[in-house]
Amino acid sequence: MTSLILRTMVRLLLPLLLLFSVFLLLRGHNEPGGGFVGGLMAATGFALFSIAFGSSTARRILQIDPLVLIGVGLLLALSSGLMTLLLEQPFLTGVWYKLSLGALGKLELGTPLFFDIGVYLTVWGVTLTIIFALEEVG
Amino acid sequence: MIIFSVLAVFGLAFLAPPLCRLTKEKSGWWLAILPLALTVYFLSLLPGLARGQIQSISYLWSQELGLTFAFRADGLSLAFALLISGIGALVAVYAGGYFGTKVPIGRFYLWLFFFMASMLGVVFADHLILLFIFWELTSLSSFMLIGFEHDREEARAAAIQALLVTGSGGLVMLAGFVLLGQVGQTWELSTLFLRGEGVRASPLYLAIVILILIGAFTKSAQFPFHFWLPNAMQAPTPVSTYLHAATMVKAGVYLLARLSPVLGGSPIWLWAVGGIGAVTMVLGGVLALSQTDMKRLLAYSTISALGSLVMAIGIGSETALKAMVLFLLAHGLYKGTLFLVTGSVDHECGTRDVRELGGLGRLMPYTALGSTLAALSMAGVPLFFGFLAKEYLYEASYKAGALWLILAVLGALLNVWIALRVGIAPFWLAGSKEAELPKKPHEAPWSMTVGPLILGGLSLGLGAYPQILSSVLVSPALSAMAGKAVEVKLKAWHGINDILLLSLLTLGLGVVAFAIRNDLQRIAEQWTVPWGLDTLYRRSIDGLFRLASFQTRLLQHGYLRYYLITIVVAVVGITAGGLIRWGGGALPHLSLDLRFYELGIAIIIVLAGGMAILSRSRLGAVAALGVAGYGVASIYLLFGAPDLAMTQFLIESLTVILFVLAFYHLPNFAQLTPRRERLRDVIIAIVTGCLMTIFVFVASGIQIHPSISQFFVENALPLAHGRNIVNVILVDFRGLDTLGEITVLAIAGLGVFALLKLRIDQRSARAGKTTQTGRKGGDQ
Amino acid sequence: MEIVLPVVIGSLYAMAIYMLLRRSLVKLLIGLGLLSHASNLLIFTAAGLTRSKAPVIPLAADQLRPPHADPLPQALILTAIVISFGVTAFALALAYRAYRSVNTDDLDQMKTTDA
Amino acid sequence: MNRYLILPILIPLLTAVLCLLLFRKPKLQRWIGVSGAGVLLVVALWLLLLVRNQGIQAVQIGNWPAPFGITLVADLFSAILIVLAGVLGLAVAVYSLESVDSQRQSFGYYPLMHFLLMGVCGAFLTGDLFNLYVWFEVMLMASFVLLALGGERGQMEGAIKYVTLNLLSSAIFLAALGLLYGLAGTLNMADLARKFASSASAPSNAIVTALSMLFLGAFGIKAAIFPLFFWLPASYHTPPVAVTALFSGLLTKVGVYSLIRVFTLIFIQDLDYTHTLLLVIAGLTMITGVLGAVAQNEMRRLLSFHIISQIGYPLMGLGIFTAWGLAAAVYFIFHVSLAKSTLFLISGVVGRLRGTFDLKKLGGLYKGQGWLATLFLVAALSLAGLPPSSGFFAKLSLVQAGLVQGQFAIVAVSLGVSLLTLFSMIKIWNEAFWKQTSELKEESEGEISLQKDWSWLAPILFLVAVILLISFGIGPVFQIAAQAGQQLMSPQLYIQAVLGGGR
Repeated sequence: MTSLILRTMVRLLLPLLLLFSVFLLLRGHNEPGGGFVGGLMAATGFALFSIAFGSSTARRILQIDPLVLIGVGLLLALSSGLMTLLLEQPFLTGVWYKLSLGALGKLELGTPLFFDIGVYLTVWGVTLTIIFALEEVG
Repeated sequence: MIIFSVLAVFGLAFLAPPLCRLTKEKSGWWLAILPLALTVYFLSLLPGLARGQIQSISYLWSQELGLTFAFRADGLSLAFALLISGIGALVAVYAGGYFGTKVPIGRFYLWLFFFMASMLGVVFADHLILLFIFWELTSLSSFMLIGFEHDREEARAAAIQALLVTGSGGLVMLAGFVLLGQVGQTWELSTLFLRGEGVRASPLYLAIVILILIGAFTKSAQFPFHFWLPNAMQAPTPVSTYLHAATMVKAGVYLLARLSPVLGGSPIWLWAVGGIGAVTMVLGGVLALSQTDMKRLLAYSTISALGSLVMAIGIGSETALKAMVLFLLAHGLYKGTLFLVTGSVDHECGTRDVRELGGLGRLMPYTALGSTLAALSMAGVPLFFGFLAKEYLYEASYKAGALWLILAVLGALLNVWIALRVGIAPFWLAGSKEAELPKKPHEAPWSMTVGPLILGGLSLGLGAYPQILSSVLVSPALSAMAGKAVEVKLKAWHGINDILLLSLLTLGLGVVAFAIRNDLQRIAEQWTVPWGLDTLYRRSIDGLFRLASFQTRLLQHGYLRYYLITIVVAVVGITAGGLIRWGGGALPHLSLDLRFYELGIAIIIVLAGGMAILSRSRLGAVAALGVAGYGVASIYLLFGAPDLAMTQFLIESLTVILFVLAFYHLPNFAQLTPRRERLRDVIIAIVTGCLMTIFVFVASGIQIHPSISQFFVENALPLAHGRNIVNVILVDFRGLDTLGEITVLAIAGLGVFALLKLRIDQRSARAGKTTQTGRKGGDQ
Repeated sequence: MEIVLPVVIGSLYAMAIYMLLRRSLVKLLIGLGLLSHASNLLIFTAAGLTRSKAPVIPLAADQLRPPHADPLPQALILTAIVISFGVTAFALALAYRAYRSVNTDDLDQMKTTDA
Repeated sequence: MNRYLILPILIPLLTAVLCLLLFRKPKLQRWIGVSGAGVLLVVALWLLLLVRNQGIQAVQIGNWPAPFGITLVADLFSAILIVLAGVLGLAVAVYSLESVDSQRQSFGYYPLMHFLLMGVCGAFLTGDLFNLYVWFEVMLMASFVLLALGGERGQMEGAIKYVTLNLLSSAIFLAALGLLYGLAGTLNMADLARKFASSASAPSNAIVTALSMLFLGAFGIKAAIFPLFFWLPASYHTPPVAVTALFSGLLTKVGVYSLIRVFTLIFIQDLDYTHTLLLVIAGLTMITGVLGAVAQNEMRRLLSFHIISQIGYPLMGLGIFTAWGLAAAVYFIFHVSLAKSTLFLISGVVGRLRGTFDLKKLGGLYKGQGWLATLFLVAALSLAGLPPSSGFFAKLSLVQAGLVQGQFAIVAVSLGVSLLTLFSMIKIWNEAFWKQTSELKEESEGEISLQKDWSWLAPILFLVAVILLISFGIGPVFQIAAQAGQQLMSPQLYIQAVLGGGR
């Protein structure tokens, strides 16, 4: 399992996959992609890494306990809905702000985006939790 | 006030345990105060009753269910209430002496007064459902009291039997009550009385009568439900006295009397009620012939007496009802006495076997006096209350027909015999083996003689001066049953006539029968059939257990695949049933537009699935499953669902990784099922598959309504600021789904983590407080 | 394809049911996997197939012109896929743990908890 | 106010998320868990009052108009069941403090419990069929983990059956949803009801009826009806008693809720077929369940089989299909969940006192544990339907409803089954409380006291108090149930609350 080639490849692949996962997450609202796919992609990166280097190394690189990642993700998704409840709107009503970025055009930021980030983190955390746990029983 | 009398006794019941701790051995006397006061109160209502004042009160309980707290105290109710509170007070005193302080007497009084309150509720309730509530509570308290000595298995079994018999009767009766309420448009008894005509004309009348009779008959131990009563003699004697002689078993009688203005007066009523009553009356006496235990003898005579009461209600003439009221009171007095006496004898001598007892008159003079008075009343000796009641019963039967009269005489004759055997012989005949009694007998304590003396005295006093009862109690009670005002005059002595001669003849024959008691007993023992109703009851309980465990082994056998087969077959069955009703209808138009690469993917999916089934290795099967998943993803891609395809590809890959990680530890496949089973499974699978195929054809071909999707397409960009409509649906239009979905994922993650990491340390769990977990499964 | 896919779905269901009825725990898991493929494909097909572009509004346009695929069932299936992923992962862990405590893969040996 | 309809879903979620974030601090989780359950109960009562005073409430999540977004709807039936979830949640949360071991508690017991409550409340509230599927999965997943948490052999064996059969149910549900969407193009329940009612023609009715059978199968498995109940007796007695009590009170009830919801609102095209079938199933469920119970000698297994048998009663109300029958069903569900959970909690105390659940080995509890005996008696007699308990009124109203409609057979069955229920309750009483036993003396822990063991006894007292409340307060309580029944029989009210009147 722990062949040199795999290790080297994974070491290169991990940052790439992470970057790609963020890209998928961010473009998801307008093109195929989104929090799920992004989260899965990020997790796949770490899964490969942990197969190559062992789960303890992967955990060390990750720094944060994947269980907490789940909690944070859920909390983020939840609070994007809660915000609107405070604004006297039904739960999960989308609220949008337009940011002007000068020459770059304008960026639309909305609560659904936060929601999607929450999804991303949860999916990531869950997948990692499962993979680490399965690996560590062996 | 009436409602408070009931509530007060309930209150007393719950206060009894602490009060008993407070008053110790004197608790019987203290606790009797309330029932005594109630007796006085009920007596004070009688003059008003004679003037036609009937107390009643009603509170709304549930509008929707039609429930009211309606209470009413007319003559019939008060006749019963006096028995309940009066005898109740004496039994409370008696029990104090009977139990001493050895047993948890607080609990005894709890259930005794709980019973008293419920019984008062039964007779005062002016609402059928309210009556039913109290009725079932009497069954419950009877259960607790019969099983009071619950360390003995016989006591427990008897308690359960009594509860099951009366409980099942009660359930049947409930159905009858509900129907009666529907036919009569009300459950209020005082209103129902006015609608008797309509009820009797209803097509449901027969059903109502049968259902209600079953309830009344089980409670009042009528044939063929009589068998529980002798077994209930496992109860302590104060309980037998109170519940199973004086009051509870008369609840059925009360109900019949109460409903006779509504339901009575038809041939069915005469033959069902009168007939069963007469049969029970004779049967009870006959069954007593072979008994030697005082309590069982009395129990059978109670069955017989209850039969007489029921027969009188069935006959239903004014004389018959008059006889019923008198007999009710007389029986309560003398039977209560005799039971108490039995308890004293048992208490002092250590046995209740009439063959062993004798010559107790000198040793227990007060007990003997009470017993003698009661026995004479029971035998129907002139000037005693029992005589008066029997006179009227004879008169009523005489008017009803020769058959009734013969049966009545036969029943009375047998009761003379029992009275002599239980009430007279142990005291006044020489005991054969006095020295061998388990205990050296002496007079019972004062608390245990006061009851028999008072009740025995009343048996004589009321028989000699019945006038004091006639206008204040008997007339109102009779009026309540007849549904109109009835005036009654009672006399102790009717002069010499046919009926008196018949009474004397009965007495004489009874004495003769007593003289040859040993021969009678031998004959009766030979008659005893090997299987009685009691045996039938036991067999059906056994049968129930056998059926239950057979069914459970059949259904809950533990084989997962048979569970799955059952479920799949059931669901496919009902669904196919629905499809067959549809019958094909307009089959959708099928488009034959097909491209070769699509067909290729379809074939790959099916082949991969087949590989997954047939593969001998785990990894091969998993790989095949993954290929099928990729195939599905390709279909998504071809038909305009890139998001789906992307997710499916990723998930499929991850799943394969997970499978590999987990399968690393799992064993390889083994062929475990024989060929025939596999064939059966193939058939089930193919049928299910066909059903689903048809369903998909139909659903994709028929569209009852167009999809709502256009809304999403139109509003995704302007309102939800997104171009990827699927993603917009996920995070915005149907964001709640997604929230739920990531929650599922989170739980799954937590679950995998906990499942793989948590290992309950068996020893520490066992030693600690947790012994909860599945022992049987967990230990091996 | 409207003819072929229902048959594919039916076959997937049949194969899934057949696998569920085996005595081996591992085969049961594979059956569950096939079952979820079948269900997802069923939703996709029953909603109506469109061999056309994805429901994504092109950057240049203001709205999506038909024909396009129905986005709603896609969203539903996506949810279902993710849920079944979680479920499958849990079922795997359960199977592993069950195998460890019962020491067999044979479901017929796991019936001590029934009546 | 309507926007707060989401609270019964959010509060458990928030509680669970907080517990997750504090995963390494199980002590803190316990108190968060209990308080979360308390808040849920308060909100549930508020919701019930709101719906009672102002009729059916609906909120469009995300502010998207129905039927396009997801609608949450609270009619009286939903609100009553949410109150039930609140009551049981609080009782079990407190009961778990001591009765669930610290190892389970530090592996996510409390967050899982709240995830379960979230799923249950979501299922009761949602007005969208696919969303119902999602809540089902939330609830199921949480129950899977709770059931298996601990990993003992018995738990594993039970969990495999539970998981497999429930996943089959989910698959059927999902297939039915896909087909339904294909036919009707919508998933909003009110919209479905309206569309099916407006397009009533014989062929489309027939195909919808056939489809409804798939829903019957899917929900029927969850509700544990005959012959789909096998997962329940195989698994319910394996986890800690607190978990079983929660499951017994809520899980099958979600199945029954869904059956009642769809078979009063959507699938009312062919009553002769669907509702007659429901009556037949109701009778068979009652009988097989109670016979299963009679055959048992283990307290928790016996009680588990009763869950099945008691599911038949609300189905009977649904099959009768009158406002009265449904009112009776609503009242029955509330009552039976309370009674059954109480009995399970009591069985936990019994198990702790005697170290076993085997009736053959138990005994002597009446003498030593008078209070426990009293509490048991109230709950057991209520389950058996002895008056004046809640069970009696539940049975009375069902019998009335059945007799008015001339459904004599099912009434007879229901009465017979309630006798057998009484019989098996008496069996527990006889064996565990009355009988004297010489065995297991040294393993028993002696007295249980309210001061020392309040977390064991207080929840039982609380539930018994609620049972007594709905028994003696039958007047106002049944009034609400009757209104709920009327609402269920008037789908147009529901449809209007969801679709009519705009946002």
